[in-house]
Amino acid sequence: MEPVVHLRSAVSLLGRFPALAGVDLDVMAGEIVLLQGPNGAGKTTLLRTLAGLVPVVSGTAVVLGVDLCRDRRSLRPRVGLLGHATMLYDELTVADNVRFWARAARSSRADAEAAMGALGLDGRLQDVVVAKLSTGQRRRASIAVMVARRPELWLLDEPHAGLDGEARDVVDGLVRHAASSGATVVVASHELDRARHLAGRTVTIVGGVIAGSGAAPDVAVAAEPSTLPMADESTAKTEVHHVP
Amino acid sequence: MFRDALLVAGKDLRIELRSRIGINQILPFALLVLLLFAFALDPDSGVLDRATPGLFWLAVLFSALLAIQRAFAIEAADGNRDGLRLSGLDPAGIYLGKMAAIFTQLAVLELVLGVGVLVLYSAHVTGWVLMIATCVAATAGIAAAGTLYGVVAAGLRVRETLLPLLLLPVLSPVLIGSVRAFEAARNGNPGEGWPWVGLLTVFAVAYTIFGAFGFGPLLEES
Amino acid sequence: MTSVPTATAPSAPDTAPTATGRIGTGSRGTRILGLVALVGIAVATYLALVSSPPDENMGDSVRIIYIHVPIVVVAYVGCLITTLGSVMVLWKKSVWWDVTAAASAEIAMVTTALTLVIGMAWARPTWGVWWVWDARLTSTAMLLLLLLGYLAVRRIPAETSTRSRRAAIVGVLLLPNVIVVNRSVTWWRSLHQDTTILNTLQPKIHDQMAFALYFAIPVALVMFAWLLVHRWRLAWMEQQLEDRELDQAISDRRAEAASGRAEDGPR
Amino acid sequence: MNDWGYVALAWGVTAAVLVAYALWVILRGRAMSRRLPPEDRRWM
Repeated sequence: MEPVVHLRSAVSLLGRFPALAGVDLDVMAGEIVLLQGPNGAGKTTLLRTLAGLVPVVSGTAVVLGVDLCRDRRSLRPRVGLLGHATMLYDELTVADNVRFWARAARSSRADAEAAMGALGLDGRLQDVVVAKLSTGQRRRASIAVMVARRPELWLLDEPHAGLDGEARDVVDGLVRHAASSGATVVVASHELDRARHLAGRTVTIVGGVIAGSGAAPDVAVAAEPSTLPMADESTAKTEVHHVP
Repeated sequence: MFRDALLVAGKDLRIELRSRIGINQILPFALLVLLLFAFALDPDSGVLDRATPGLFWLAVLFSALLAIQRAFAIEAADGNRDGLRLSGLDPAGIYLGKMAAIFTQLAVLELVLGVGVLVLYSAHVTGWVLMIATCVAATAGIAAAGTLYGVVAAGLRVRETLLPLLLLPVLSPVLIGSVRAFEAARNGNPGEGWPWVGLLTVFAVAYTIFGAFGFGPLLEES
Repeated sequence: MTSVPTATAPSAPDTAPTATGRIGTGSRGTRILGLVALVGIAVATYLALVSSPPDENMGDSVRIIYIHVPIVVVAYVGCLITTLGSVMVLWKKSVWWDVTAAASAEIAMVTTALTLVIGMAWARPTWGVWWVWDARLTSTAMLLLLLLGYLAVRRIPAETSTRSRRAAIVGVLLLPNVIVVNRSVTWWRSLHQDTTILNTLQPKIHDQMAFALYFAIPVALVMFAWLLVHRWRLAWMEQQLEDRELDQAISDRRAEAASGRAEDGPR
Repeated sequence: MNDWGYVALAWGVTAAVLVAYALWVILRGRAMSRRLPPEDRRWM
């Protein structure tokens, strides 16, 4: 089967800084992959590259069958990115925001309502302007936008940050549900305990290259970075675990 | 494309209605400019009366700069530019939508300014048809060029200074054309004004077409 | 995606390349071109300032025309090349044309500014004022502003392909904007008065004067070509240096990953 | 100022600006070429 994400020596720039300095990565359909690594390792840029936001300047990059070196536009509507920014309009209400982005992605109004319901944003909260929401509520609205767009590939950058325990469980539930219904998920997280329960496989990125990959419980996560396995083709490809 | 344009225009106008930046800040600014012109040019000497069409359009042009900055400031907030790029909206649709929203705001602004000019400068008006046609064509041109250069400058640290430098020279034909057409209408020979409306229309159409193609590549750059 | 060369080939050891061979932007071709330009300029100056007679109406101030017109031609050709280069960047994603457009726009900016100064120096003795709201003068002033805007866009720091595409869209509009501005200003002024340089110059142009003028134009174009080649090579080297620094940054980052120490750099 | 004064002004300014610009290009080109190996300067 063709992988959903297929990167070979992919280089991406942030301005003139090579945030990705040659990444090799394969992710199969239905997988949930945990992306970990120190600050500045390139996690966020990798997710933004996979979303088709950051150009790949050299190497191979195919996501959902789209060659990112040729065409990034047709990929983007099929991808959901939950980043540090909420991508919400402060002046609009929660419902306005979710409906606007859902309609832009050609999802139905029912998708928008269902997404708001799933994140507890129905009722009184949906008519509140985003500027007046708390950080956690904004975060939930942002997740609702992503769910409402019904993406095939979920890219989550620190999805648990700023959420309380209950909301974290909701997010985990949504991710599992998405993966079981065929979507693919890549999660970058510092909250390794929680994320490892979720993920079937862990990929470590250091200094803009993949430094190791393995089944979630096997990787020496909190160890000294110098003990991490070196990047090479064999480790990047091995141990693909599917989540039921 | 037009579906996307409607969606974006609706969103932008809804934000303007909610935030009231246009009504609370840009409109007062335009009226302030009218007052300042009156201070600078002695109202009793007749200079103000003769200069009225030019002053009206200068006020519109300066306010348009603010409206265009504002239209892209709402996208600059919290990663919304990324949101637009990820959204799957057709870039030409986004361009037309933002242009339509700016057009609508400027049209309202011109209406209020027009009333302000009538009252404050006690101008008398003839040639309504020509004036309205001029307003529509000129505003479309300002919105079309403004949206295009607005996205060039958007997201840059130097945007506040770059946008006027890029946009105002480009809009100088619009200023000339609309002022001459207004003068022709006021002087009671609309025949002299219609060729200017033609020029304004050509400008607006050309910029709209080019903008619809050029917006996509420009939106890509962050 | 266009300009960055194969980043997978790290140019590790030659971080401080010491240039061998000759230094500078010159070559055999440019030296010949430069020589031709210098000789041409000397002859054109002699024709314009010494051998040609003063004009019946304008007197000696006609000698300003012999430098004014060639400089204007250079400015217009520069704008033309900038717009052409911008079209090619958008069409073929060509780096070569991007550098050409940039180099040519800068020369056009310099010559347009000169055009205005020379024009004013001619207007003062001829019309008695430094500036008139003549269609040509006004639209040339707008041209200078448009060029300044284009160069300002070019100076914004960005990744190479980003910058070239952004500049190209502004550059494509350069020539159409000049034409529209010129037409509208001409149309505007034609309602009021009718003084243009050509009308003042038309009556009885002396053979020797015509020759001084027509000789100076190709000379100016040769000089433009010489400047353009040198400016082009300078811009090309600046771009090469940026690419080189990028290759270096990529191999640095790889080395950082290999040694397992990831510092908190920009994300 | 007579006509020749304006002629001198026009020619003088033009010559000065063009020489200054050409010098800037040449000198910057020389400085830049020291930092690049010859294979990036194929006109040599």
